[in-house]
Amino acid sequence: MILASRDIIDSVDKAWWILTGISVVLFIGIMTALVIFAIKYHRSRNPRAADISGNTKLEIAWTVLPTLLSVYMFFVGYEGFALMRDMPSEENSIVVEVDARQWAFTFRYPNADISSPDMYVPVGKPIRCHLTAPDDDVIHSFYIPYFRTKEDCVPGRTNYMWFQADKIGVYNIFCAEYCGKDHARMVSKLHVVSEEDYRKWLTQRLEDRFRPIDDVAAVMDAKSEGIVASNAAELYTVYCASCHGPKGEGGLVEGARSFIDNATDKWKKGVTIPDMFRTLTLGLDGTRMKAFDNLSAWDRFALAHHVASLHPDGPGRSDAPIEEYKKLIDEFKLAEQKKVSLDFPVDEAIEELVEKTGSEKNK
Amino acid sequence: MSANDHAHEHEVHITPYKVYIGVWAALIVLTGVTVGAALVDMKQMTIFVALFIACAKSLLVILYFMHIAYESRVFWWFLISAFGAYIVFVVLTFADYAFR
Amino acid sequence: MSNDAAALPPLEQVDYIRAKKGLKSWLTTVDHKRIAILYLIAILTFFIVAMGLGVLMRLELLNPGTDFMDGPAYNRILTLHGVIMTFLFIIPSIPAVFGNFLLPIMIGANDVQFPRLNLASWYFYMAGAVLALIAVGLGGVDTGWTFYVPYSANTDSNVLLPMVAAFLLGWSSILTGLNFIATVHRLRAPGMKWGDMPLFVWGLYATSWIAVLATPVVGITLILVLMERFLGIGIFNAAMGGDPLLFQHMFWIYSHPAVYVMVLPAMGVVSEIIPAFSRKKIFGYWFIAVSSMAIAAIGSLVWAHHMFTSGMADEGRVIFSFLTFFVSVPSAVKVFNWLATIYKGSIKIDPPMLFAFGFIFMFSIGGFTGLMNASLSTDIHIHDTAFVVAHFHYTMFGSTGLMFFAAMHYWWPKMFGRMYSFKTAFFGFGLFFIGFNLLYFPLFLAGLAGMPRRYQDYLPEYHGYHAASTIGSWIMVVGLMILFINLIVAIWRGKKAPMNPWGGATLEWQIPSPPPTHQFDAAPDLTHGPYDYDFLYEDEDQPKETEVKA
Amino acid sequence: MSDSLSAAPSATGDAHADDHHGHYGVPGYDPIASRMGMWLFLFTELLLFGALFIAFAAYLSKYPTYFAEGSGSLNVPVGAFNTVVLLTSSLTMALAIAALQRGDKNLSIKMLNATVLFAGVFCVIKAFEWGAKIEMGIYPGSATLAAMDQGKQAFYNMYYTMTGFHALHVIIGAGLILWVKKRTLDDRVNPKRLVLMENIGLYWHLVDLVWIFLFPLYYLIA
Repeated sequence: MILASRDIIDSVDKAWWILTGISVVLFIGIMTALVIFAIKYHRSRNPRAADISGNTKLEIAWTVLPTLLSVYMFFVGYEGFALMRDMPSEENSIVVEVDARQWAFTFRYPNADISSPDMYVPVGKPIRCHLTAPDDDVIHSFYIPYFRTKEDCVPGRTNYMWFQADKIGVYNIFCAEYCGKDHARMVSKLHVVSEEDYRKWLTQRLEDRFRPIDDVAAVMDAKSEGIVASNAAELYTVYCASCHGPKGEGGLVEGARSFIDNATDKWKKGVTIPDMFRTLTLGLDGTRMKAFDNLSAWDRFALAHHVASLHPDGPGRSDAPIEEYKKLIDEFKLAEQKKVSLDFPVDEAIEELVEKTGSEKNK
Repeated sequence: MSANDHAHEHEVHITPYKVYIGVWAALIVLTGVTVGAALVDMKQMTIFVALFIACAKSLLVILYFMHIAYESRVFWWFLISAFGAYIVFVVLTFADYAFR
Repeated sequence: MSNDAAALPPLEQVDYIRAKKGLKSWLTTVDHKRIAILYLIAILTFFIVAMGLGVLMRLELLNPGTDFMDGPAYNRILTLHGVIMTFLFIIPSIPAVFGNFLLPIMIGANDVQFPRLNLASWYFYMAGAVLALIAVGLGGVDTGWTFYVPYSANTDSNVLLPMVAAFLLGWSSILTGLNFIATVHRLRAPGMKWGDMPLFVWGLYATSWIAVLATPVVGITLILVLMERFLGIGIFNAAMGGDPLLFQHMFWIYSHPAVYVMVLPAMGVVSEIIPAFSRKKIFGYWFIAVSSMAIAAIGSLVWAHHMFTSGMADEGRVIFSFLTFFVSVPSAVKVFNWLATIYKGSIKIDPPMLFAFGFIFMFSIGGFTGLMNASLSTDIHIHDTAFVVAHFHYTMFGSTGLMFFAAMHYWWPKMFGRMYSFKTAFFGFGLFFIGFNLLYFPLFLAGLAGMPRRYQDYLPEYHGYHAASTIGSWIMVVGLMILFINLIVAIWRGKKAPMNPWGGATLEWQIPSPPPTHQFDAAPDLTHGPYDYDFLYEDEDQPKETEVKA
Repeated sequence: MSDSLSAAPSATGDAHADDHHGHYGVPGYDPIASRMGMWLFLFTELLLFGALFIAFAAYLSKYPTYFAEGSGSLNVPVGAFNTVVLLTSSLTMALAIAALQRGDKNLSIKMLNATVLFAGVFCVIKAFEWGAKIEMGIYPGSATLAAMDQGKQAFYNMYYTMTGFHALHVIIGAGLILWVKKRTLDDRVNPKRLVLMENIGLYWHLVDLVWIFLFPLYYLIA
């Protein structure tokens, strides 16, 4: 049975209010007794204490009652938890892979292999999240306060959680497990949109993703069609600025390269756009520069162009002969995306993604 | 109670050499048994049989070599709490691992 | 007993402080009372340092954005605050200072069972402390006090020294615990049965067992992390088939019971203060004693409630949540028994008693909010948020820390033979109490609103909570400083304290203040129990001892 | 550690003894307290190895087939022989104490020597076992190991860690036995005051106890 996330929120809040209610009543009782006793039996009024050393019946009573209360409170909390863990199946939900790494979330929609630094989901559909972190990264935690739900992203394993948005809006996403330098800035947004908007967003993403990269001219000149660098600045802020600085000055973690100095010989894989693409795709072994293969190839090109633009000499410095691009496209089989995109009817893909959410099982 | 702690205070138990040699012989035999048992294919049970024999061996060591058989009762309680705590740690860790 | 001259050493006997002179006589002492003073000086120093770090963190959080501390700096301060407060202050605080000073006296012994080992424990403690300080000098460490892998295995900061420090400090508390257990079993005065021991001793006894049985687990765990960093043996490394969650299990197997290592002695102090100032037998002696052991036992079964969102098996989460709720039972039993002790007592509210009332207030809030952490669905929401920060500060600092201060106010006259100003103590407590609640209560609300913990920066919508909290931190620190200065000034300026200023019935009140090095020449007189105040009224209805006004 | 446990006089002596060793609060020799302290210390060792066994069990349940394979690569006859060596050393240790209890210092020293000898044999054999594996390129941090399946890596990491820790304890134990031997020769440990030897004996038996579990868990689960 699939339940709406509203039920989870209500259940958590109900548990919270029950526990708080019990606590407040007991707390007020204890404190009132304390104050009354302290006044009534003050030494000035009661110079000699009564001779009482215990009362077994009373002891048993206040051992048994908290025990029963504890069992009750356990079940109160269990109820909402059972809902949280009653995961919808992959067929009946939209699967979002949440990739957490220092210090950004990436949301991947696996059926189409597209990625985004913000999360987009349609309203009223169960969203199943598969949470991972790369083996060489650290533990993060995916937390959406509004939906009262949270689960860690642990290297070497996949964790699961789900939720279902009942209301269109933008919600905070936090990393809740301490993960180092920019833990406090590992904040993202969840955009809950109408099904129509979701479709639109997805179409856009799919088109971006499956545009073939044998169009060498397009990736050589970032501005030629206005396609490559459209969201490059945003991507740079999310994925690169933590270490390389918002203006590319570098040095925010040990060994992070400056993009604006002139010592080009120190760039391990070279300074041209294809070189940077290669660095982004493969990472640099033995350094903290990881492979950003969680981003689509277009995004990686966009980033390379953005990084080139940070330097005072501009992209001119990063020019490479057209052969280099062709080599790169062969090397990573980027042109073959075209075939995929031809074989992959976009509309059907969206149908699959959206319609499969199992309206038949939804109430 | 305080009496328990000191029940055997003044008895110094001198174990006969024979007992030690007997225990040693039993330990060697059990080592043989555990190797022999491993040759028999018992699937899932192999490890539990091995652990069972190991427990028997360690009981012999604790009781005789380590003199617990002759110590005052409080030492028994100590051992039971320590092993009890450990077993609880194992069992509860497997409240996670057994269901993964 | 005060009227039995034979049991008392002559009054002009030199006290333990003046028995020998010179730094060397202190650093080589095996007298449990002097070792307690050594711990007191060290622990208070580290507390004040870590409190300063806490104030700095709060100052950074006054406004959103980076004010004067960037992420890495904040993370180092945060780690240092946690490491010092946990390993150097709160775990050793009451056992190492007041346990050492009072446990032998309370059971009528002249020292602990292994006095040289006791001094060795202090050196282990200091070695750990020095290593931690060297680590700071080398740039600090940014893992958080929990040292979670893979972060602690990957970070560039210097993890070696703090981990070795934690290891040594663990040994210090193991050896102290071992010493206390042997002392309680072997050195009770002739005729003192288990049921004649003060409840503080019971609290220490329960704590000692946890220290002995759980600390080694975290010790080996930290060594495994160091082996990963330096030998490439990645037991917890996902890339080598390891499981990062195993680290969390092994870490919390110790570190959750450690919470009870911290709070049990504090509850023991409450169980001393409340009857003494109510002049009434403790209500349900055996229930309190047994509940101490029960908390120690049940507290060892609940560690994985720190891991409800870590991705452990759902069944495991349910089991651990169920078990966690039962810790609340013996804790509740204790609170009810204290209340029943006050009922129909003859209550005098001197500073220690006021602190004890403060404990009941703070511990109740800490305990009740603990229920929301034990409860599965609510914990998923508030786990790793400011709510948890507020919760454990209420239990650790508001309860245990407060009782450490209460113990100082209760036993200061015994330790140093001087009274302090009550008025100043009341005033300091008032500021502490107001400041503390202003500091931590808003964090509950921030956590419920979704504010994650260990954040150096935050979204503007959480500004109000943080601003209130930071202002609270200033008030609280002023209050604490007033309390400390009042006590320290009293050592030189205070009025001389009588043998039994509060009318206590336990053995420490039957020896001079401060006690001589060799406190019992003959077996102490056990004609009345630890909570039997009738001796105060033997001749008439008026209490015999002179009450002090300070 | 053991020094303080065994040799530190208790401040008040044995308050409960019917025959007081002096008047109240005078230091006395309390072997029961010393053994109690030693046992409490042994519990910490037990839990320390216990934690490693928990890790072993966790990985065994995660990678049963890889652990069986790994276990198959270890040499059972050598492991069994080492078990016999360690059990025998436990016997000689126990006999050393029993001999001293009877006042036979000569035999006691001989037995201590034998115990240290067996400890040496154990370590040499263990070193050869490790050496054989290292020669095959299987050791922590090696490229060969890194290329293996994750379960195999977990097995060998656990194997080196646990047998390494155990071997370290064997070496420390042997050192302690040599130390108590010297004290026995000086008559500072004698039939009237032998709790130090008893305590070091307890430590040695614990080392044996750990191996009793290590042997089947590593060598016999193939």
